Amino acid sequence: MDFDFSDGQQQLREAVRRWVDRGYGFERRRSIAAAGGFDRSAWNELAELGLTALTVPEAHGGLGQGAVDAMVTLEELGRGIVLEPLAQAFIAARVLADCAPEAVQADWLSRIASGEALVVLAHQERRARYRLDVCDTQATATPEGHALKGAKSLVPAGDEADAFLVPVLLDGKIALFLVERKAPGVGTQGYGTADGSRAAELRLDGAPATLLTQEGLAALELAVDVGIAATCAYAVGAMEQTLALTVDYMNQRKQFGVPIASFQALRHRVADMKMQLELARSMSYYASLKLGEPPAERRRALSRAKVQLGQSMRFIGQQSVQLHGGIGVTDEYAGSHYFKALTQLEMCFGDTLHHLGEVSARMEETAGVFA
Amino acid sequence: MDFDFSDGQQQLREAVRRWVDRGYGFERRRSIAAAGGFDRSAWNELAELGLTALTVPEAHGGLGQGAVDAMVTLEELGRGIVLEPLAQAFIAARVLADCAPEAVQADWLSRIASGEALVVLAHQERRARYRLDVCDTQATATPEGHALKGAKSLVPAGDEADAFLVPVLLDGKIALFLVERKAPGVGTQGYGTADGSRAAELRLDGAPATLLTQEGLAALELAVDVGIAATCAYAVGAMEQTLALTVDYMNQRKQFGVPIASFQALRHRVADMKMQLELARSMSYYASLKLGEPPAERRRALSRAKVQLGQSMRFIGQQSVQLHGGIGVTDEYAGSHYFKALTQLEMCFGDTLHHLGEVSARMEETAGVFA
Amino acid sequence: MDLAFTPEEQDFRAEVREWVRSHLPSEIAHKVHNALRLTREDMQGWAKILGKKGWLGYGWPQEFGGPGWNAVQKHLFEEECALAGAPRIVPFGPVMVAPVIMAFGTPEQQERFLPGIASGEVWWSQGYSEPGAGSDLASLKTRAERVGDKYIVNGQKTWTTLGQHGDWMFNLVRTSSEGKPQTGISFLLLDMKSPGVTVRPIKLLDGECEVNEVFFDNVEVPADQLIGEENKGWTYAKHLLAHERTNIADVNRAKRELERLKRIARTEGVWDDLRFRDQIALLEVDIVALEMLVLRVLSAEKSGKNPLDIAGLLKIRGSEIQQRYTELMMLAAGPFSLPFVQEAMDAGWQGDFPGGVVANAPLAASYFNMRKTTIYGGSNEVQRNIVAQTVLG
Amino acid sequence: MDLAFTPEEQDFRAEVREWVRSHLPSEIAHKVHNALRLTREDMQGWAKILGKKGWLGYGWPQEFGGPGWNAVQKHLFEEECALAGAPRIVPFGPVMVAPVIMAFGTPEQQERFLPGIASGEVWWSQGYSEPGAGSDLASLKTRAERVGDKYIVNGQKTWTTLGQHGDWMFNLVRTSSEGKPQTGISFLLLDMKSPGVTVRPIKLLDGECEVNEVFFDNVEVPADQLIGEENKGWTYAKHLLAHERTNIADVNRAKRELERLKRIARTEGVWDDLRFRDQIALLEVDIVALEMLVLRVLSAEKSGKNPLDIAGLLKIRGSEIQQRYTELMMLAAGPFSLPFVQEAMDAGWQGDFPGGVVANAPLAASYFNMRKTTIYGGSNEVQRNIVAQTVLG
Repeated sequence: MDFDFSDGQQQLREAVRRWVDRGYGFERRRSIAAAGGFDRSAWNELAELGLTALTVPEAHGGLGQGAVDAMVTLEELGRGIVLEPLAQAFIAARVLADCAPEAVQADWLSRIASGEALVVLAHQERRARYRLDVCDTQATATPEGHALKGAKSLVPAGDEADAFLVPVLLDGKIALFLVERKAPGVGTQGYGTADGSRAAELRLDGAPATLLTQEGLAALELAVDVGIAATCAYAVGAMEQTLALTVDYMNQRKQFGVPIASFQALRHRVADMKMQLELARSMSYYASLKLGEPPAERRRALSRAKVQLGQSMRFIGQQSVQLHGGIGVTDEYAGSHYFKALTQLEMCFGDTLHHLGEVSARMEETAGVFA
Repeated sequence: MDFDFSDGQQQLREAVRRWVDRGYGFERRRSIAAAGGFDRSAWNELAELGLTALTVPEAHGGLGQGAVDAMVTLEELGRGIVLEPLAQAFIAARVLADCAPEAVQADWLSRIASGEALVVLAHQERRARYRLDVCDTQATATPEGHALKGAKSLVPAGDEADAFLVPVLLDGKIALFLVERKAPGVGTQGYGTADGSRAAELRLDGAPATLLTQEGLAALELAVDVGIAATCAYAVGAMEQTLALTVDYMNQRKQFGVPIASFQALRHRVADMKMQLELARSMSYYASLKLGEPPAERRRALSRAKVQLGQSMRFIGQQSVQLHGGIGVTDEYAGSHYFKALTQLEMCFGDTLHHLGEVSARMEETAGVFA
Repeated sequence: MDLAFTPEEQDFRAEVREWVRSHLPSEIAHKVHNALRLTREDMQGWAKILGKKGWLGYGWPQEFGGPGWNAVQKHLFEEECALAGAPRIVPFGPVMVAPVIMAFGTPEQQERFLPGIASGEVWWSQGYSEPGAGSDLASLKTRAERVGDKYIVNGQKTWTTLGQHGDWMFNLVRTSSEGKPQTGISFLLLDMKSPGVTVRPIKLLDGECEVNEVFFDNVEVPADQLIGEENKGWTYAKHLLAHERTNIADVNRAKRELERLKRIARTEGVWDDLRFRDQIALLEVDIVALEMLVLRVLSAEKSGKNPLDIAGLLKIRGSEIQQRYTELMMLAAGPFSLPFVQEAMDAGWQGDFPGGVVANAPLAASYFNMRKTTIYGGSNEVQRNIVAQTVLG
Repeated sequence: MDLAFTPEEQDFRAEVREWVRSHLPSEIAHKVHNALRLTREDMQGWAKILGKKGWLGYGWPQEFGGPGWNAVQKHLFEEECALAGAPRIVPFGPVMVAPVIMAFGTPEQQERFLPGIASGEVWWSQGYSEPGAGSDLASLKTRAERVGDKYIVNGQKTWTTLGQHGDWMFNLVRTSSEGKPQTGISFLLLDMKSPGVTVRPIKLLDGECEVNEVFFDNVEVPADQLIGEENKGWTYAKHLLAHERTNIADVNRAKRELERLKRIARTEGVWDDLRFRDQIALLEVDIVALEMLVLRVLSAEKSGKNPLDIAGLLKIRGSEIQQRYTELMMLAAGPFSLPFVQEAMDAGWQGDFPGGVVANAPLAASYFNMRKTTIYGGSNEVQRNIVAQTVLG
């Protein structure tokens, strides 16, 4: 039992933090958001830092690091609410390495590692909301392999991605496919989202696709769990910075002749924010550390984590705005963007109520990390 | 639309309050609780004040007053957390007057009015929890009428009561019966409850019973709704006194050289208590004013009220103890008894989660008192 | 004690309902019912329709051309407007400055300003908050110096709601720095077209510009635009606050929006999800309880009996409920609330909204926007201070 | 970073588990698992068993006869005791006063007092709070006057937990009224059988007498029972507080009680009620999060790296969770938690408990009792002050 970061992880954290502080300031973020929410050059900078390669196996040109390194990285990106979806690289690396045929791994993993290929999960369907086992997109066999028909929503950076991991019904069961964006029959419609990042609608009309695994639901669950852990880590960084901004403001802002940090009712609110931050951080660790467990235990753990993070994000985001007063609701002030990011993160990969349902359904006689 | 009390209601309130202040002080309450939780002489004093007669129709020797008068009375009894269950007289009066054959009314209502007969609702069964449509007690026809077999729990002042209103299965459907305590086949086991009042287990083993109505479920629902409104009113009085005790204490108690009432975090807690009190009072009015509506609207309204009151009681009770600190958890101090009373009241006639379920199940397109 | 409105009140309601439904342009009602963007023309158009009927100043006494309604009638009018989908009346003219002009203005001022307010022709803004004076309003610094028959105003106001549309503005300005901060404040009416006035819209987190900074650079204000006496402005402002009424709880709008939430929940498939539905049920209870609270205050106002100490609760609870229904609407749509397509918040947009339901377009923005409600008009923290004061002394 | 305990730690746990399970009397475990009343004999009996093994002072260094365990080992010991159903170790002797005697006592004091604490023979009580000094402990008024080689103690302590069983008592007493309130306080050990000591149990809202008032009327205390220097007692008391550890969160007990809650929920038929079950699920998440918080603190203590500023959170969260599980147990049984039959809270009672399930007997009383947890040991309001101070400065 050990929660210390290794020296390598500390160095990784510092490197990422340095890039965020110097290379991805608030003004750059603002201009990327204004230009659509995804910047290929920023993506390339992440790749140059080795981050797209971080969790790709060494055999495929990656650094072969684990979930804690990914977590450290995402905490720092979250601290700067970086718009480019590095979490998707971690999802793709894990899913391809765990579930895809060797040939597909050889074909894609090194390009993911180098940053050349942005491969993203495209699983959201209208009818499914947060359920993973509801899928209307269909695959049919073709002489060359398979062709897909259907639509996916809210695909991260969907019109900038190079390929999609797509769960699809094949013979009545969910399978996982890889589809290239430039393939025939693939259409995207991009747009900005509430937090300033980019997403797209994906339409598949006979698009040729590579079958990754017929155990698509299990692969999708793994992908989403990696995504949940990533969301948790990124959220911890965002919450930490949100609290730091709030504390700074409260110590500067004077009303009635004194800093508002001197009012006990507000101080207690800050204590509650700190509580929520540390509970969230604890459960973010838990989420990343449980990613290697067998599916049943992994899924229960990740849902528990998302319940805690969802509550923490909402509380910290809302209270931060409230404690700032008017300035907290302006576009000009960084804090409001953290609030929006936290709001959106709560709805990523299932919101608090959804995961509470998952926890409830999976509840057993015992509880606790070790029980 | 008018929330003013009539002069008569104001006088009623003052008369009851005077009796509570002078006749039912904390020491008397304590000794009644210690002696078992029900005092016949206190009951007689309520009768002398005309309170047992309050809602009995004039034709049967009562005062023929309505739900608002009952509410005013119970608010004042709640202020003194009076142990004797006057609410049961209001339940019995309404149920008998609305549902019982004329002969039974003539037989019982005047005795209820005079205080001679204490008639209480005995509906709680083990398997039912808060559901009203679950009943295992059975009625069978006998030459003389009916005989009952089964058991009821938590009957208010059950071993002191003169008769019980008992929902029972008759030919597979719930009917409502009246059973006299001294009838053969009736057994009671009395005990004190958490708030110091009295209850009993009731065993029916071939007990002879008078059929009040074959529409027993509707009658039971009416009884419970009258009980909910009574609980709400009583709780408002108890919460008002709880807040008053808290405010007094906070203005007296000094720590760090100043009254604890000067600490902003505690002041805001008091503001939240006031909020909960006034929301509760508003919904208590709503509950009593909706008692005359048709069943569907009445039931939805009473469940809404109980949800609000449940939340308010828990918040005010818990915060009162917390704001008092150590003294708040002592038996010696009146405040802890208010807390216990509020705790028990939340579980009377269905707790907050139960009634939230009822509200949810009855929810329609519109909302609001007038919608 | 009676929940039902009197027959006269019910007749009154029916009359108002009939008139509102037949005069409110359906395009405007459509926008309000779907939280689409309202233009200045929408807001002022409805104001002028009300003005023509004599109902824009619906809280005014008859001597000033108002309908002379009592508290219950005003509530019924507000409720019928809200349920019909009328835009909220922009309060700065008819609700906020007009009562001050009536109470403390000269007959000349009343004659000069009230008709334009009553008709909806003149758009008023409020100049209270400053960058350093929010909850602590008395610390305001905008100065007005008397020079001959004019005041020369210098300084800055902020959070001026819809100030970009304003014709006139009422301001609290500092005319003296002696004594307590409150004592040196005056109440000044100011033509926003005066030289030296600059309005800078502030973009808010929802992407809209609902508030403004207003800068004063040697703005000349004729002295006859001072209300009452110099240095007594704080008193007049308090009078104004005392006249902000039960409508601050906005329960009528909450009822309308609860119905919208239920429609959204059905469309998004969570109406039958017990877990989500419970959230709606809890909100429904909250709204009924708020309505009962409002009705109690109205009843007390109407009868003049049983004065209540609960008006301070209305703003706290009302604002929390506003935030909650926008939050639940957003959560109901979940991921499908996240696309940010500003054009889709305009009526008549014909594009394909991601996920397919254009009604979801404004949900996240509305949630973001509503964070203001617990901050402005006296933050809920300040409101709790006030409530605690009444309870604890 | 690793969630799993090391193989050595797992071996340690297994050894402790084996020993605890074979030495803990089953009647005592039964009482603990069912929240039945524990007698003085139960508590002291278990203490003596631990004492014989050398584990009552489980946090003590080896030089004083303790096992010299590190933070993780102590946690594992606490967890195994809690899950097995052992009574909580009454902390006043081994956990609270012993470290002070070790750090600041003379060798003679150490020799005189530590063995009786380590063996469980001598029951210690804590004399801190006074009627006028709760959260504001420094304002305490109990006086100790030095007369020759004795102190004469006069005054009153209160909230003395289990003081009715106490043999000895450690006290904060005022020996000087000069300077800041903190500076005139001394740390005094006192034989509770001394003439002039009166213990009056305080009945609490659950009907039990868990705390006491202790009165001192000219109690003579030999001067060699003063710890350290006169007027330096506040420093020693702070040292003591700094050594209250992660166990304050009581997460191990929470895990055991969550299992009990689930058993109760099954018996009462609400385990399959989605609405109630969600409440348990939320609590389960809370407990896992608390456990992770505790483990982080333990890890930091063990490695000495990455000092954390989160220990202050443990008491707040732990106490809230204690209150919540007792609340949910009571609500699970609902009306059947309400009969108050004190005898039914004793093991072996053979009566008919109303509603039929005797396991419900202690539920309301436990809920009432647990209200203390957010008040004592520094109220959660005081704890929030402290957390805010670390965050805001």
